[in-house]
Amino acid sequence: MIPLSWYLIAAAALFCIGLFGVLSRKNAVSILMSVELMLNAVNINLLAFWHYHTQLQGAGQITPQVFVAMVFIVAAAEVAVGLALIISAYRRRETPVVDEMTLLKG
Amino acid sequence: MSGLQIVFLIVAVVTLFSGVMVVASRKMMHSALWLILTLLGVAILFATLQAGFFAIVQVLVYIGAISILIIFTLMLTRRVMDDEHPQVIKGWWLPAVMAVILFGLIAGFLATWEDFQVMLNELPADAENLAAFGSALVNPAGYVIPFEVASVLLLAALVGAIYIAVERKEKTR
Amino acid sequence: MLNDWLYVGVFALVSMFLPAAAISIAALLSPKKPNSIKNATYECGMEPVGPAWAQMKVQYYVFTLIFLVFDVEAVLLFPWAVAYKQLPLYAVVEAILFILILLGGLLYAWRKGALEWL
Amino acid sequence: MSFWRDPIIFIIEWAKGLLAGIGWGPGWATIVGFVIGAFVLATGAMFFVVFLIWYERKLIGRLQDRFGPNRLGPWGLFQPIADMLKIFTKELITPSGVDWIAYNLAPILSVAAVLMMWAVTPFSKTFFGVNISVGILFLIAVGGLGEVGIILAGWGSNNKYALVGALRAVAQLCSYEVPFVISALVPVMLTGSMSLVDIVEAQNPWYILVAPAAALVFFIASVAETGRAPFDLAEAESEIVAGYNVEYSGLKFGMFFVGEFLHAFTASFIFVTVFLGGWRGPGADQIPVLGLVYFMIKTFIVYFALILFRGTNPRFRIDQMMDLNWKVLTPLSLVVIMVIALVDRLFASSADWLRTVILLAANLVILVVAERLIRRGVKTTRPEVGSRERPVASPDNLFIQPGSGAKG
Repeated sequence: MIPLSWYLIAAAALFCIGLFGVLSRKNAVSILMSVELMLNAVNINLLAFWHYHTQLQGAGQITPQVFVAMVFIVAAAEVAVGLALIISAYRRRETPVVDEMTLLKG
Repeated sequence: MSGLQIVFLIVAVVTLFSGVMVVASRKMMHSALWLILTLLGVAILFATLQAGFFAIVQVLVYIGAISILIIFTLMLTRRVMDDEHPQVIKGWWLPAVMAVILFGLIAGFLATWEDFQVMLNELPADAENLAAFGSALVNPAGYVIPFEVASVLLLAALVGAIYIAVERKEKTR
Repeated sequence: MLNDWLYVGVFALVSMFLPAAAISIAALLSPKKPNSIKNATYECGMEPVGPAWAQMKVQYYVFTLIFLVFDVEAVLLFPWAVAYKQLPLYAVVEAILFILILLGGLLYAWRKGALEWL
Repeated sequence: MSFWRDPIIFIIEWAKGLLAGIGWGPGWATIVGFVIGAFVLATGAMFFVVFLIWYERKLIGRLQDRFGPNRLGPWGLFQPIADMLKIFTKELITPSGVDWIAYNLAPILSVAAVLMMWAVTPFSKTFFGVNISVGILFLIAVGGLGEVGIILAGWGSNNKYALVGALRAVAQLCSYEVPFVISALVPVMLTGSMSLVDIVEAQNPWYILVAPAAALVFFIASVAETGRAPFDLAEAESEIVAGYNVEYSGLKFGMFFVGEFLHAFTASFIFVTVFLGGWRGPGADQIPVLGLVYFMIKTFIVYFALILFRGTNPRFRIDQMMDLNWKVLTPLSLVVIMVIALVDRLFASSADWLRTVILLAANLVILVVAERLIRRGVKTTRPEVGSRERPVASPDNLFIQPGSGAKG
């Protein structure tokens, strides 16, 4: 059977990869994809702890499941609005690159 | 080392490698395809945790809907396809160092926890009690507020995204 | 329980392997005589012009977006449907409220003209 | 267990005994058993396609007043085998500029996505691949993998037509997944479980009698999911070039068609499983092999209806298809869910037959009202074609045939 630590380490690594992507990528779509990676890492953690708590306290651990479902919903809403914003900005500024979306520099 | 551990290691390595490729690859389309592989790997990790429902939902929502939405956006914003320029900022080493330090901190803190190395045993078949989950979602003493707020959030996302995306068309008409 | 998922995984691998094996056998059996005209991208006989990235309409995005929202909604309703037999009336009404809110979103998209294929 | 009652399980048990006799540990025996079982089931499905092609060509031929294949073997039964041998020896052209992995993965994925649906379907009381607790959701999720395959094909081919075709196909499949998912909620609600085995066991009476409106939506959506006529806009051979599979040749092209034929058959047996009672029938509980026979008979009836649907309907226009989905099927399925949930809860304490009759009546009312509303909507939006004056191509020379109809 698998130790809990393996899941936590894998999730932490995935989260850090996502963080690196958010901080370093130029393209707005890329940044959203990296955010998806981070959310997935969170989900792995939540489900690993769900398994751990079920093992300790028996079946019926609802809270982690609800949290995971909410993460799914938030991810969907975030992607929908975020991508719509990117498309809208692309129409006006002709670029998806975040650094070039400068309104104040003119 | 048991068979399940071998499966886990293979899947985790593939997932993390494709995660790295998502943030490292130059072609935007390739990074979207690597993202699909990462999401699939995460779905398999869910299955090894015996959260079958969420493994399937991961495939259904993330691979079937979100990644397709991302690919469509890539095709709409065509200048993304310029592959000559590097896709990362000039000082990319700074975020990289930060990510590595964060990973070290997380791993270090976790290692001090006494249950860190605990084994996850196989749960009985009814551990993932979907009926209890479903009734908790509509139970006033449970999670009915998040459930309805989720609906409102989805509505807001739908309305907002359509408003933003179809705006131009309305003006020209 | 885990054995079930093992079977699903094995079945997935096998169902990827079978078409791959068939294509590999075909690749061994078939003749290989490529030339530059045969390998050109098909554009109804014309010379290929420009990159293959045609500009696409925002309509594709809008439909996928509505699909995503309703997909997520259905996913939340599935556990409710599993529990449906044991639920009291008010719980059913709550789920109906949930559906009605999203039906409102569909009506908005309809009135906004986002559902028209132009 | 007697052989004649359930030959398949008998053979499986015998094979299991054989595997255990070799002396491997129980873990290895399980895995090897799984691999062999999956191989047999999936290979059976792949070879079944050959028969399906013959059946469909023969039926389409009769529908169009032809004979269909009738030269090779009895009733032309060997024709698809000859075709298969031919397609194996066709050259596999790889156009320049393709993305190698995406281009080659696409046909594999489009077949695999369909084959994987066979893993969870109960073919008889005892004969099924695996009984997972989220079976019906698994079917839908695996369908989504097929969409990824289509996107890979369209993008990997480096071709404008392929890309546009793929976008159209994916937009169609995504759209029709919405009513598909929502109408699949009805059997889950009535059963209280997502496992397909439980859904089949609970069908007393068949769910098509309890919820015909949901069954209708499910059927139309699953036909659209297979991407065949009248929903074959993505590869409308007579209007646009073939769609996302333009750049494929030889067996790679054939694989898309294997996937399509298999998907049509799979869609019909999913419909049978979910709404037509699966293997249920008189005596199927005692003699499981009888259940397999019932299952096949029902599946072939639904498949026949599907081919009839294909052979008799003209192709939709893309805006009509999207309208049908978003303005008819999606609201209809949402209304059906709400009405069934409410009615079933209000009459939960009454007798089973009474509840069934009331649900049936509610469904029929929904269908009638929907039909009226659609009729009104269609009348107001139909453009007037006949009354407008249109330019007529009329050559002003003497070389036209007398009486050809073009008047000055």
